[in-house]
Amino acid sequence: MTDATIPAGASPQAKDSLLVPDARTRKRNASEARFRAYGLGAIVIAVIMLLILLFTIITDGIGAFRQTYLTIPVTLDAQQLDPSGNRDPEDLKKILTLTYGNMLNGAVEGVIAESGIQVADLTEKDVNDLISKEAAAQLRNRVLANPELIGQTVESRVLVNGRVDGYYKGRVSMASAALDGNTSPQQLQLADALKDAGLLATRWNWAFLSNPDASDQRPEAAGVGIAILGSLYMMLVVLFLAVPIGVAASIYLEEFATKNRLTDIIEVNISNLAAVPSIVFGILGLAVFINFSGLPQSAPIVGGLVLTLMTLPTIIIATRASLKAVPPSIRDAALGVGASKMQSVFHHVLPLALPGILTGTIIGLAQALGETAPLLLIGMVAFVKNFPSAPPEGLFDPASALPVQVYNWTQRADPAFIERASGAIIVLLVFLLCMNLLAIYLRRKFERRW
Amino acid sequence: MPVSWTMLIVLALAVAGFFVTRGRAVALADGDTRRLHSRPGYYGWNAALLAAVPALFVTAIWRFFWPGTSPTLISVVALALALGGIAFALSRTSPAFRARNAVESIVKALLILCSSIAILTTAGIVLSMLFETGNFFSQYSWTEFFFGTTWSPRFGGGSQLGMLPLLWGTLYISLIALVVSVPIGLFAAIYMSEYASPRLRSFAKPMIEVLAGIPTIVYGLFALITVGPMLRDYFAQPLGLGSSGSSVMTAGLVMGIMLIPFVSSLSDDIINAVPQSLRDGALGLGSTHSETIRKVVLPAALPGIVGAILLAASRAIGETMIVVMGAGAAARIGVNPFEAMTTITVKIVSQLTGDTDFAAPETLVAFALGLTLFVITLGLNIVALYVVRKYREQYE
Amino acid sequence: MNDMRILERSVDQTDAKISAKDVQVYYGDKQAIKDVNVDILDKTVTAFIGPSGCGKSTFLRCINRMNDTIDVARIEGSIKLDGEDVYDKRVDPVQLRARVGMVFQKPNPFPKSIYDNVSYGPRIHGLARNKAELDEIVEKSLRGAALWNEVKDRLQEPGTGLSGGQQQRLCIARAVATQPEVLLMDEPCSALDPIATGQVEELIDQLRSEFSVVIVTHSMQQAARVSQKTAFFHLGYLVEYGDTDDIFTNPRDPRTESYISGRIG
Amino acid sequence: MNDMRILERSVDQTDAKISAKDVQVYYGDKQAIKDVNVDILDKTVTAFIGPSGCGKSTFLRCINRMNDTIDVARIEGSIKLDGEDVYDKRVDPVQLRARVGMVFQKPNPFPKSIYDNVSYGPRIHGLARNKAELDEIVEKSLRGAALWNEVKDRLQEPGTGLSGGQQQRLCIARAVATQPEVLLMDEPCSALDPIATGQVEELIDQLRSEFSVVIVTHSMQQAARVSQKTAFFHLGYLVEYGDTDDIFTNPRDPRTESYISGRIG
Amino acid sequence: REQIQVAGSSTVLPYATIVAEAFGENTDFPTPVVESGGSSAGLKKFCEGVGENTIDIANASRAIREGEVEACAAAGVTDIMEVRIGYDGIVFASDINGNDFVFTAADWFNALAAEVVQDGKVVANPYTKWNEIRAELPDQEILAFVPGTKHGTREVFEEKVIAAGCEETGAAEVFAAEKADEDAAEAACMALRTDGKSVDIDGDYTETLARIQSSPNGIGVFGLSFYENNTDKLKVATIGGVTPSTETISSGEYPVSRPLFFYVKKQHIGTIPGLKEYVEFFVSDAMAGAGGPLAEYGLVADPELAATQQAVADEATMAK
Ligand SMILES: Nc1ncnc2c1ncn2[C@@H]1O[C@H](COP(=O)(O)OP(=O)(O)OP(=O)(O)O)[C@@H](O)[C@H]1O
Ligand SMILES: Nc1ncnc2c1ncn2[C@@H]1O[C@H](COP(=O)(O)OP(=O)(O)OP(=O)(O)O)[C@@H](O)[C@H]1O
Ligand SMILES: [Mg+2]
Ligand SMILES: [Mg+2]
Repeated sequence: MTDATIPAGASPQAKDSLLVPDARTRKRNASEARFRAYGLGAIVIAVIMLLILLFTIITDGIGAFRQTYLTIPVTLDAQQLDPSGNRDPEDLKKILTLTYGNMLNGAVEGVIAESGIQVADLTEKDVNDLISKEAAAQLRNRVLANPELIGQTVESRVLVNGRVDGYYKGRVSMASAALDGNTSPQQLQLADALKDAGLLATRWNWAFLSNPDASDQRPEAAGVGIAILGSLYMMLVVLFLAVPIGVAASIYLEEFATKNRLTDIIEVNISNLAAVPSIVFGILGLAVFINFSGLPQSAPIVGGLVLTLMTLPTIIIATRASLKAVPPSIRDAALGVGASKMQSVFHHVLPLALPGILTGTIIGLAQALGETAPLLLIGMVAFVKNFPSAPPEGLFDPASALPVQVYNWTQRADPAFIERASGAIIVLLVFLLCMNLLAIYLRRKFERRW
Repeated sequence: MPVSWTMLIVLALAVAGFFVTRGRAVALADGDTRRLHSRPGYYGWNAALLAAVPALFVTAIWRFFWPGTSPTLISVVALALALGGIAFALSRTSPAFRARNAVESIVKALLILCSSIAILTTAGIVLSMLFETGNFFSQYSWTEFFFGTTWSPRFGGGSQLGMLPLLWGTLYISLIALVVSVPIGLFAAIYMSEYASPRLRSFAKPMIEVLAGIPTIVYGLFALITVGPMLRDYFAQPLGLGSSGSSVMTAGLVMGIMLIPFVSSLSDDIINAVPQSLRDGALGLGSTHSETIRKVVLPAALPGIVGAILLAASRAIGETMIVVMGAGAAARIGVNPFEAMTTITVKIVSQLTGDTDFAAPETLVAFALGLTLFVITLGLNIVALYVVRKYREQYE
Repeated sequence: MNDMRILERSVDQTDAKISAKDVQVYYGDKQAIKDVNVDILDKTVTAFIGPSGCGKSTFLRCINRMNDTIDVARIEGSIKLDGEDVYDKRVDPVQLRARVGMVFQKPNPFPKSIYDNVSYGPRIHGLARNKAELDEIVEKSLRGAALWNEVKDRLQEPGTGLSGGQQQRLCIARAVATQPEVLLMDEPCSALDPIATGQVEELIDQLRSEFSVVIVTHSMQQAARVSQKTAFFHLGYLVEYGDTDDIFTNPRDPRTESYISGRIG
Repeated sequence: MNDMRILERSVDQTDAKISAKDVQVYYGDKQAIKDVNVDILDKTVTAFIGPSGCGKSTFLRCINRMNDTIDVARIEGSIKLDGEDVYDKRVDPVQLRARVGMVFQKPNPFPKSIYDNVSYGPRIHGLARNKAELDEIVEKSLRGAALWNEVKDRLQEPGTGLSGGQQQRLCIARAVATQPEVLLMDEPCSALDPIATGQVEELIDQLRSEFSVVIVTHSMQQAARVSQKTAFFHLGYLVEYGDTDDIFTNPRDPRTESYISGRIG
Repeated sequence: REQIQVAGSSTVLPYATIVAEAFGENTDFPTPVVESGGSSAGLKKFCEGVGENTIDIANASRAIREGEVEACAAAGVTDIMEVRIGYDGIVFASDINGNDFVFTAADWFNALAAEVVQDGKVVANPYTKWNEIRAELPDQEILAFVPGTKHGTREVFEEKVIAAGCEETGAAEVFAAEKADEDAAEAACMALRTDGKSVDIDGDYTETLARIQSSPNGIGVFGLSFYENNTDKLKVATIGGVTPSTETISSGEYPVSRPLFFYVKKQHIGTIPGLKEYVEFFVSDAMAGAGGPLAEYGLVADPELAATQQAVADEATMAK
């Protein structure tokens, strides 16, 4: 080959100034800049998408954390509530919510009359429907818990119905109310009047976080209390099973197993399990945990087990990949000073692989946290009103879960539930964020290049 | 639930066993731990493991396979096993006892046990679907199922349940999802691990991971309300490709977004684990940073990246909500990405949760679909395994 | 403080600490070691010399079974430590490696602090009863490896942030800290300046009074300075083995001679 | 094949190919290089000597800005290549590194085939127009690094499966194949046997006719054999710089003298 | 187990939760757990066997099938009480700001069938706008969101609307003459077009609503209760001149509706506390009656509720 074969200027060695890049370098730098821009672009796209999604969730859901209440005096008429007059709890229980509801309606009418509110064409239905159906139940519980109240007039803060609440959150307008069979402009005017009288206010709503679900007619009373507990219980099960099992399986496969057909089968199996639709894990859970081994329906323990099986492949794949990435010289070094294989893995390799393990865990848990489909078949997509007890027994009590609550609420007819669903998603994301913060901390601690 | 309490008691016993045995080992060595074969902790661990592992294992197996047995009996046996384990460990404790080796073999057995869970799960899945699949094929011709090109279940019987349109939809939608998520995810990973400042990285990575945790129903609604109409109004209709609000493209795009963290986070870890000396080597030869990444770092990280992509593909195949809301429910074979299609997974879910007769082929087909999908992905995974094997580059 | 044990251990020494018989090593199809027979004596420094790629490291790694970690590596023949075959099924390679320590050719400190690097071995083997003893072992080992003065103020900094030669000395200190009976050193001084080299050679000389040391080196001078026995490898064969003085002054094999005189590589 | 170009290139050489002024390097708070001023001449071999940890590698890595990759490293002062400050904002480190090649202290072959390792540089810089030219460059470079005979039959095997010394020669071949103007070699012969060392020294001597070579070495003999200029570093200071002959026969600084005579380390 | 467990149809779910909530509030029993998951899955679980870890009640938006009863019996679930709680009206509704529609079943057949009869010949459905079918209908693209094949509603829709339309238009006779056999003719009557004018919805009514909001041309199929909760967004269409409401449906004027059921495992009465009380509470006039909360929510009360109450009180099981 002769020098003629080398095109002039093509060589980086041509004695050009360092300060002026030559053509080829310019080209390469341009491609470098492009490459970098792609990378940044990718992150920006991902983050923008995240922000869009978060924005919609938060704008839709923040309303769930506020609720409109009416504060009125209610006279607990002893005649109606305790006809026998002996305050016997058994007798008190015989008085149903219907009676309390009427009592509340009377109280509202009383307030209207008292403060002289005038609304044209106001019907009785408008007045009676102003208060949530939940209010009667709450009042009844209050009386049953404290029978002394009977005969007194108590200040009660009661929930107003979902449409009126929606009116103060911008979901309902006078125009839409005119078309709406469940409310009317008159009702909204009444609410406005009550608000002007200082009786009605929209305030921060802790009950959303602590209440159980409510039926379709009471969106204003629905909360995620049980769902939070259920999700928490399930995540505990997943955390305590999936992470150790997943990491253990990866360690065995990556560090100890001789590479033979059996380990190949296991390996293929695991990546295949990752592709199994989540509902199939539900089928498995139903067949194995409930029908075969008799665990209860709707219980977080079963949900946790199913989600564990579902997350395992994710954790294993991530963990194996990061174990693989630890340079062999580290293992050699440990073995060379007389550490056993086990020690070299647990003392040196695992800490170095920890960031990857964390990633797998976070992604796996995130997925498990947001999954509904497998829970459909094991009975956790359910309406549950009673709180489960504390673990470990609580793991066997019926409970719901956050994604289930979201799924249920998005299916409900009353549009007020959409806001609740987004509120539940916010709670779910907060859950996720807490896990992520922990991961950030741990990653900071363990990440290094060598 | 006494069983769960039994487990807690067993664990407590194990902790006690640890300290007792450890103490005994130290005592036997007259306080000079160097005379012991293994570190004193190993003697303790030996006892703890011997106490906990058999007891918990027996409890779990017993409870699992013979759910009817009286919990008291199980508890008694478990506690006896735990105490026996401690006693055995204590009796074996002597300075010459190879405690480390004993502990390591127990741990190794546990590791093996854990990896076999994957096999058990697979077996469980196959078994729990096999019976119903058999029922299905006894009511419906397998040739029509596998080769039929029409999917139209009916309540009154006479359904056509060809899976090809569903398979086509599955592949098509997954492909688009991967076309979106792999480049974005990979570039994001590269940027985070190679270019970004540690601060940006420690902030961007968890941010992107949140994408994986947003419930799919949110993505579904996003597809349905925002992306679908947008694609329809700005692409499909102007291009004359149809006027469907839901399409393969919509579902693929939105699913792609959801899958970004699967590719990016995992790849980022793997890329970050490539030793700096390799980068130095390439930079020292005058490569640009991007050349270094493309030609040295990525090839070295390839097996892990392929794993990440496979994981993303797996999720794409298994996703339901986004497809239901984004791609519609129409089973059809076509190449126009702006048409509605659906996937196997969606149909599994809908047939299982529908109102059809639970013993009729319209419901049972869900099991056959599940099993078929299982076999298909198994095949794909085997191919992937061989490809990765072939191109693997081991550093150092 | 550990003198007692060391004495105990060395009581029943035979002359041949390690004896290799008909050792063959293959990397896949390629044979890297061919028919090697050698006896390595106790309380002796043995130097392995030979051109690059001739199999020195490979043979060294056979002795403490570090080759087990390479998938494609396969070994035939027998290697005995104190009369026991190290490849016997019953042998625990971990115990073997605790007794036969190793310094690798490429420095490979753990991505941990300097202190943790050195104290790792003593910790897992329980060589120290308390922190003070551990500190002492660490200091002694680092002094032995001629690194103490340079790092005494930064024991908590990562071992990977050291210069090349410092890393190599750190690895020597790490190996010495475990107090093995046999120490295999693969080119321990290749990155060291003459003074540090001198100090390490001094360490080797000290170690010799209690252990057996095998050292791979490319420097004839070094081999001549530190070793009593020398083995010359060439293309996988052990060409010649004998007293260092003999080998350097009076090589029997023509290949040895030409290598020593700088004619083959 | 590149002779013409090499001639062209060296036409307008100035005497000082690289000149460093008041260079300070910090790793975090720790200063590793202090006030270094030095002119490195074209067509000359310059040896950097000094005790381990004195900053030789650090200074070397400053010249082609490899220290950019270490987060904690910070540099002050100026280093000029052909009169242009390499730390100027406008300078593209990529172009710089193409002109100033480097062989690292720890061999770091890419996890690719031997062929791909060597052809990597020529490929990214477009030094060959076709496969045949590339083959030729690869062969020539491997021959130069005295590795050709050992690997010619296994060019497609991974570079990571080579012995330590072979890997080091592979890295030398890889650096030479890019045809830099300045070649920085950090202890290139530390893992090589005397013969291979001799061959590499010969290569360095050849290279000198066209480029400038900087070599870090711990072997005074090697420094004396290959270099025309020698710089002695100590505790981060450049203590003495001058003709190799002068330094070794007639050191001006007492520290140099004691290092050469083997008294400080 | 303390609480009653209920599973099944998502159409019955809202009613079941309303009752369960009230039941929990007004009695000492814990609130029953009500799962959704489809009639099929619910009945399947119901038929899994008898015992603590099986459910007590299955909600269904259709009657249990013969085969299912057999499967139940085979697993030991022999005594099943069938309780009809009322009717679910099925309505057609479109965007509130859109055109008014006055449909007949024939319109729907012509709009959505895969093949229609034009001039006595069977042709692939050529209609793209409603007014092409009947001039009185608005000039609007045909786009219908119909329940997917998983939904029980689909069955009702096909039988009571499409098949009825097929008869009405006379297409049924033409198909009967042209097609090979009776089954094929029937199938042709009910086959919906696949060119995108008829969109299957596998999700729920909220999805249908969202689709109408993003494609205001569309007409969706909804349950009456869903429509009644969203009257501010949806405009309901009449069929044969009858506007759907609980009254018109219960009187039978409005043709498209279906009965809703739940099935009780009689063997669990006595072992599961409150089971019988819950069932009685459910069918009581205060709950399922015409003025009760269920009717208020959109359930069409069963005119024969009294008979049902009696059957429940007697614990009458299904005839085998
Ligand atoms: N990445 C780093 N972070 C912190 N300190 C470092 C780093 N690299 C080197 N040092 C320190 O800087 C000083 C000079 O290191 P350098 O690698 O330049 O030495 P050297 O002269 O090349 O020594 P050797 O001959 O042992 O390779 C040493 O004290 C070393 O510990
Ligand atoms: N992991 C491996 N896979 C395949 N071949 C290998 C491997 N390690 C070493 N070899 C080959 O085995 C032969 C002997 O290698 P070894 O590392 O023992 O040489 P060495 O004598 O230590 O050389 P050096 O002085 O260069 O370190 C060489 O040809 C080398 O290429
Ligand atoms: Mg070697
Ligand atoms: Mg150095």
